[in-house]
Amino acid sequence: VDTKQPASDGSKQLIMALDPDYETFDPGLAYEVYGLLVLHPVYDTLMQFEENLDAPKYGVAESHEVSKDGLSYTFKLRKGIVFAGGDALTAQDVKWSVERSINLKGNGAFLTDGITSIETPDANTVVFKLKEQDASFLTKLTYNAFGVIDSKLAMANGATNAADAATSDKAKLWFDTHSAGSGPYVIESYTPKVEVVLARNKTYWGKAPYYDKVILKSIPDPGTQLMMLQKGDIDIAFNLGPEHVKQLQDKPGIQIKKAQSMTLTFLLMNRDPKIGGPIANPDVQKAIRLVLDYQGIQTIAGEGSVTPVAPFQVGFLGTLPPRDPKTAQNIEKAKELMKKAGYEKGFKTTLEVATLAVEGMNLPTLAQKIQNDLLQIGIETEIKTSDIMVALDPYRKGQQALSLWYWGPDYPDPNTQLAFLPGNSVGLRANWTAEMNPKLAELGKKASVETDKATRIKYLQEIQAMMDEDSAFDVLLQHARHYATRDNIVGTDYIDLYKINLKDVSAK
Amino acid sequence: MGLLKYTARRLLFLVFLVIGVSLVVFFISHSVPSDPVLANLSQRNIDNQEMVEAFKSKWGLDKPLHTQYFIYVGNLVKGDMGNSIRTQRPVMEDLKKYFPATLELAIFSIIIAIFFGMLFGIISAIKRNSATDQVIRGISVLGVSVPSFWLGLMVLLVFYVKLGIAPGPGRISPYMMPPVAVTNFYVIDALLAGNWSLAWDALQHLFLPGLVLGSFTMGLITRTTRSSLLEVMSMDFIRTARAKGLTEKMIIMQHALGNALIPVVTVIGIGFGNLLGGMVLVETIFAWPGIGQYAYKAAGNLDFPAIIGVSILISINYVVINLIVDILYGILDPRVRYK
Amino acid sequence: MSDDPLGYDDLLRIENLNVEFRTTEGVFRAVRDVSISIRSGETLGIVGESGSGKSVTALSIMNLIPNPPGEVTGEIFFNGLDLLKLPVKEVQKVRGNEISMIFQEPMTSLNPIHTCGKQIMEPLLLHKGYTKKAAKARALELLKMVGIPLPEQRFKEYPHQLSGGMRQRIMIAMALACRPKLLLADEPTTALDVTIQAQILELMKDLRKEIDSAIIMITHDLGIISEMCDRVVVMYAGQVVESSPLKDLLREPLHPYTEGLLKSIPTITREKQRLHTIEGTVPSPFDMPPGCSFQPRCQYSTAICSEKIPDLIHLPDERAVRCWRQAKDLSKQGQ
Amino acid sequence: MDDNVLVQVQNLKMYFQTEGSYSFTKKYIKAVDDVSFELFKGETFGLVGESGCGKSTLGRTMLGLYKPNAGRVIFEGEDIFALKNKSMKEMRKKMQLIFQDPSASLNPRKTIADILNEPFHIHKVGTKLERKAKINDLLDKVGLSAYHLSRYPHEMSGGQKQRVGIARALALNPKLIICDEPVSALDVSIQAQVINLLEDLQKEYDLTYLFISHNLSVVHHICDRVGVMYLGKLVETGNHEDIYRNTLHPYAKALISAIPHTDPDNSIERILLKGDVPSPANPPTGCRFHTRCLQATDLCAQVEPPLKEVFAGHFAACHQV
Amino acid sequence: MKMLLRIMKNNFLFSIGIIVCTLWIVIAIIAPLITPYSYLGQDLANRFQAPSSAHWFGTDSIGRDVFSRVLIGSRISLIAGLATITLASFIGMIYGGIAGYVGGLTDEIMMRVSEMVMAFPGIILAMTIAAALGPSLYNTLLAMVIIWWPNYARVMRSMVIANKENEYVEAAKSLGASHFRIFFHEIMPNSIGPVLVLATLDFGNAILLFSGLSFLGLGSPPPTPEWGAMVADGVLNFNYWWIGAFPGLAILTMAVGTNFIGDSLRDFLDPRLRKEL
Ligand SMILES: Nc1ncnc2c1ncn2[C@@H]1O[C@H](COP(=O)(O)OP(=O)(O)OP(=O)(O)O)[C@@H](O)[C@H]1O
Ligand SMILES: Nc1ncnc2c1ncn2[C@@H]1O[C@H](COP(=O)(O)OP(=O)(O)OP(=O)(O)O)[C@@H](O)[C@H]1O
Ligand SMILES: [Mg+2]
Ligand SMILES: [Mg+2]
Repeated sequence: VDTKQPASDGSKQLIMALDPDYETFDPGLAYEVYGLLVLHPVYDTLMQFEENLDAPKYGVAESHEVSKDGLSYTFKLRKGIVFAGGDALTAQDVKWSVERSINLKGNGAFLTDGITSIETPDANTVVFKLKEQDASFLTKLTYNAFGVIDSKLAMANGATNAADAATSDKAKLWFDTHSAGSGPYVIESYTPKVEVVLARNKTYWGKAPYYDKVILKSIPDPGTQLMMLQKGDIDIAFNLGPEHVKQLQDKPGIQIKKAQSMTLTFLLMNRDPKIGGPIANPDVQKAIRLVLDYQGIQTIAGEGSVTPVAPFQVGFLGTLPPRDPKTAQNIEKAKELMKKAGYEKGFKTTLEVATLAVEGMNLPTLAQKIQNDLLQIGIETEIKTSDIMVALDPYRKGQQALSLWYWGPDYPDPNTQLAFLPGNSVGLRANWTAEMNPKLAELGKKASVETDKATRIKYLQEIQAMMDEDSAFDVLLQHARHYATRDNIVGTDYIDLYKINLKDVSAK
Repeated sequence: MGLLKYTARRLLFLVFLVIGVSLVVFFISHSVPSDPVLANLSQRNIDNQEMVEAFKSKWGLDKPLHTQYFIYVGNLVKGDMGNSIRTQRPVMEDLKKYFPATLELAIFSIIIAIFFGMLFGIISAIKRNSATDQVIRGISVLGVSVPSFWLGLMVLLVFYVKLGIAPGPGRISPYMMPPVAVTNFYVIDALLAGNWSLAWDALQHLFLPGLVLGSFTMGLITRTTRSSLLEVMSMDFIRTARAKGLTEKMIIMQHALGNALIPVVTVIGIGFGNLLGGMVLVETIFAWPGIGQYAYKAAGNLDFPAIIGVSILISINYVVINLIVDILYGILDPRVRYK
Repeated sequence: MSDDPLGYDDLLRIENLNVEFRTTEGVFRAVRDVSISIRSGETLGIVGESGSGKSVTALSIMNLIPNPPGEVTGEIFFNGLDLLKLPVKEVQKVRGNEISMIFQEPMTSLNPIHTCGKQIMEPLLLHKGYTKKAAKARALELLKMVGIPLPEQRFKEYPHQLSGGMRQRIMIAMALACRPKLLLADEPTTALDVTIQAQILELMKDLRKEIDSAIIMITHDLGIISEMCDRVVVMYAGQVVESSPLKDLLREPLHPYTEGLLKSIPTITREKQRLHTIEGTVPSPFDMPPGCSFQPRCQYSTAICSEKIPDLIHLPDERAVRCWRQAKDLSKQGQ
Repeated sequence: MDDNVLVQVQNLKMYFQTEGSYSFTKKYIKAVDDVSFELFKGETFGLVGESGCGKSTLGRTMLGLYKPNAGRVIFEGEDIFALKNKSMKEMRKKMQLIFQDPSASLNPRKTIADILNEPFHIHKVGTKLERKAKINDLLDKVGLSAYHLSRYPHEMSGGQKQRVGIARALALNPKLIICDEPVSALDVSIQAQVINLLEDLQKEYDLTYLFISHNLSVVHHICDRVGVMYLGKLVETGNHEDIYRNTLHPYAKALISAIPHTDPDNSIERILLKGDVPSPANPPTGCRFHTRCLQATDLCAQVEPPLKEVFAGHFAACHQV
Repeated sequence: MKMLLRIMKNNFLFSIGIIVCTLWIVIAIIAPLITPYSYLGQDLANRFQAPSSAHWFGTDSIGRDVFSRVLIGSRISLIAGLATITLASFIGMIYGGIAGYVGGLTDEIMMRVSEMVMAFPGIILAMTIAAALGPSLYNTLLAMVIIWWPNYARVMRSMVIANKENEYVEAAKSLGASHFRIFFHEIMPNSIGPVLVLATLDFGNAILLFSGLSFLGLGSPPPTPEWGAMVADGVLNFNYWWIGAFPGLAILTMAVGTNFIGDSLRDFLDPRLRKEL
């Protein structure tokens, strides 16, 4: 049944339901998971991904050069690009936009950290000077922090790239409901918690998108999204859990989409005995890795989810094949390890978990499964749930003994995952210091600056193998992303960075 | 006591209330183990001391507590509730956006609740102890007993999914465009814009959540109307009216109902207050972009400017509703008017 | 009506009225075999202790006993119609029109949310088909008649703005609005202060001359009866125990209860002496003695008194009494 | 001071505030306004007047239940308002109160035994046995039986309840009993029983009564001396004979003439007063009665007449006498 | 007891209430003995089973028996309702009692404060407390008590104010009774009736609020079988209607039961409406 009615004026419109986390569409400030879904089709960037996250392609840049020392990137811009507002896009706009992002000090500003200066030798050339080599610089350029803003229009509405922009910039509210980009769409309206409406940019320089309008509806509840899709009220239901998708099987008029998400769910096990108690014992941690029923865990997370051996996502450069859930569990060996650690009789501890759903899977539900599994080696856990914002505090301060967390990459490059290594930011959340595994720490440092692809892969794989043996983390899941569309919609393939590349979506 | 004086006193209380409510939230906000800095900065930025400082100074978190409070109150007097940490928009703006949605739903459901509640209550009182009475009392008790979040789920499942006779969640159908914002009440705005189909659509969308939200209040009103009417019917002046030769219908309509309404008004006031409180649950189920969801998110994020904002708004609302109830009292009951 | 057995030209005749109430404690008879009649223009007083069934009798006449819990049997003839058998519609036409009633509690018997004027106009609009304007004129006239100063202003006021005496005047005005043939006044002055009570009593006396309706005056104050009434009915525990013309009753009470009552009231005309008392209390309605209900308190009680309920014996001079002593006297005289 | 005087009331004023304590405009109800009189040992002093004229307030203030705005109450030579808590508690034993509404004056949740035990309990008098004996004695005095002890107030008739109230008042052997309309709520036939009981008890215990009533016949019957109150003021006092046979104040005259009486031959010319009693919150100037008085002059509207002794022991507050 | 039977005979709804409540109380007491499965037992092979003879109410997202969880859940709901009402009415009674008895400025201030608490949006308060202190049964109960006590304070105060004017209080005063004695012996016993009625009436409401809060994830942590949390689980697994429907029905029946009782009881205790029973 397709009850969906066409727009009153006969124009083509796409309606997508999602549970978004965006609060602002100021490209200098936005750094939410769903930010780029909206901003990518609105603000062009120098580089952008297409289809997959292998390697960035050119966006408004048409070529680039890297200096020998790797510290200077020179981009040539495509000619003849005009902003939706009518102004021509120049190198000056690029410089202004990036400087504004730097000075606004928004959540995504760390992506610009390595930049020392931006130069514009002419209207079509931009030169970025970096502090140190950065293998992921081109990838970072795909973010909205580097989105090119129509600086004239923006300044007319109170924006500034001045050093004190964090306090003197007055354009945030304007950016929420207007746009100043050169992408295929412009923001037509934004009603927080209700919808964002994107309208076709008639002067777009590239291939014109299929839809005249894209409406992104905020429907936080997956059940509701499911209902609306079944009723034909929407074209895409984007936040379905594995269970919802199952219910859609064999439903006419609907196609189910599955993809590998880059989001990980993992167990943190503190290495500090003062905090973790028995948990801090590496043997106990290994025993825990062995006793968990990964197959059951994957059942809960839904079809398509996998369990990487270490915190490196399948799909990234050099990631090892995931665990085989059928053989990964070894209760006997786990018991032995417990005995070795002196906890043959087990012990009691708390399992902390934030109340939220990751890719449609409810974390507390998973926690109950873990609780159940740990009982087999005598570890009795009491689940402590708290709101994510409350749980973040002890997590970031490294005060949780045993906790369940999720992780999404900051940018699509394995380097972002090195944070899990001992001595690095996430490693330290488990009080896993570099001294505890100096070899691993050392290897991590090497991998982060290595630019040769083969060597990088070698280092990365070595790291993963070592982490399978000794790690303060146990990666439970790399999630699958489940969503569904009306079956006449095409071009909705998942790209982790953008979720869906809206400008490519069309209907049969 | 004159009405004016009374109103003045109430308004004075409002000031007291606003100060109290903001103080309480402020107190809670600084006794909590977690920190808005951590809650709102990205993982990367937390490790960056400079970013943390910048964030703190931007939101005034680096100043002593009492200074923060005085700054807040100072701004509040000027109508500035500060910016929400989470949405980064002025709280005032957010409230202006979300509150009308909530209010529209609340008003709609209170109208339903009043209409059916009083109707049922009157029937039940007239036919007291009959089967009809028992059925109505049963319904009214069901109304006050049913968990709204569950009822919401069930009615959506039945009327929207299974039967397809009711529209789905949200304020309007997904393919419709919201009307030009004037009052931010969609039905009214759509009518103002002359867009009949949109107005009808918006009205339809009010129905299920309105019913779910109003079920409690309706039960309360039914119950109160019934007992209040019964009580009034046993009063001396009703006997006088009978002795004058009035028919039962005239007695109920002209003599009993007016008096019976007086306690009902109080209950309507309480009910309306409850509606706003119960919003969180219903809005979650019906994807209603109102103050309830906003508050829920704000509380989760420890977004204190927003929490204080919502709390003050709802408290003010409570006082205003009480004021209206009291004024209605005066209209309904001449004894209050002249006291 | 002229073929009345007692030879009265009765306006109202109550015969064998019984009222039962079903309560959680059980069923009790609040009024037992009450027969009363009243002629046009006559003022009849009903006295008796609290709970003796005075109000219930009056309410029965108006057909105002709530059912449930009340159950009324017997006959009440008014203008030849049995009010108890009349359909509700017909009764409503009589109420407030030909028979009207003034209640004991002036404070609560007026609707607090309507103006006094409106409440007085109501029966006029309802029964007499007055226009609003005419009704208002008549209402103002009535207000003047019951001695309310500034009637124009009082007309617009609400009951709570008036004193108790004023409210009772409003009640009276309301009752008189349709010039009823029978006025039931249920303790109209009990709740009022002495000086106000005097005003109301005087007012009623004056009005009696003017409107020439029959009045049933219910009270427990013999003083009021003696000022107002032509004939008196004494009730005790739901029964009529004595019925006599006023003067006869005061001079020579026939029933021991009436006698005790008269003697136990302190008066300022009598010299200060120890008060006569009727020992004991009124029996509970659930626990009525088998014979005469006054027997446990009666100084003359004999064996038969506690066995059989005496009948109401009709004596000459329109007197009647329910007492074995009188029955014996009577039979002695007969011998 | 006269040895025969038990209580002396001097210039007693008791005002009730009617608007909230934080209101700018304070308003008062002058319930008792400058009242002075004395009670002699063993006498019954009747207090009459219309509803709201301050009779109950006067009685309660005399017991120290309210703190007066001005004036003194001297009981056996002691100013009761100057007493400390402890001595006040002792003083309470000597003065008791009987109420109008026998149902309202008994705690519905207590048995009669509890109620009668309370005075002993509060003042820690006697052992259990002594108390029991005393209570039985009291019951006997007021004409109740021991089996009533286990009952609750609602299980008793009005007259019986009033007897319980009287027994409670007698428990601590008081010298003064203030009877606040003790028979108004009772049926005529019961009224006489209670009045007789009160008279008997007075003789037996040498009690002094302040007898409040608006039933002038009852007051006439029971009282030795009578005071007539109007709007918080005492307008006439004197002994029984003076008040009823030689009435001075026009208000008192009207009151007495208003009593309906059962004697059909004896019809007194009734004096009908105009209008209602004015509100005590806003009493008329000058003589408070002048608005309803048939003999009022300009003087009456302006100057308040003092209570003066017209004849020996017979006081009246009227410009006309 | 006799009275109970008499009321039951005459009042259909009241009887239903009594029966339903008794049933729930019995279930709560013997729940562990009658549950067919452990309420914690996971069976991932049998997740999302529709109601059947093996699983009367079906199974949930990790294969636990919904029926067993609903039965055990009755304990938490009953305890939460009872604890909230008891504590709130206790606090409210003392607070309102003092305000009413002392009167004057004290009363004014105390009442304004309680009014402020009432004006404060309860659910936001609860959410903030839960966010700040972490969700747990105790914190949720704490929040509920904070939300609830002013109702009782108000009723208690008005009762005390009405009762302190009673003549029997004056009688006790004139006997020289202390404030303490007057308050606790004379006024309190006569004032708590309506408070208790309110408490009975409120019991259902407390259960509702509690389940609402646990629906929002503010109750005790999993795997505690709280009805509200179970409904929330049902919302997440929308098309497996039984996961949410049965716990919801449980809340409904328990609330209906207590409300039927409360409703009839109030009518019964109201002397004006009493005769109808
Ligand atoms: N609606 C009713 N339901 C039950 N009992 C009633 C009802 N109305 C009156 N009664 C009872 O009927 C009896 C007679 O009452 P009635 O009102 O006639 O007394 P009364 O003589 O008027 O007394 P009073 O002087 O107190 O007015 C009383 O015992 C009373 O309780
Ligand atoms: N506690 C109080 N607070 C405020 N006003 C009061 C209080 N007690 C009495 N009053 C007022 O004081 C005045 C005198 O009251 P009081 O009870 O003394 O009169 P009374 O002569 O005993 O009347 P009644 O005959 O009706 O008992 C009345 O206007 C009354 O309203
Ligand atoms: Mg009566
Ligand atoms: Mg008094």
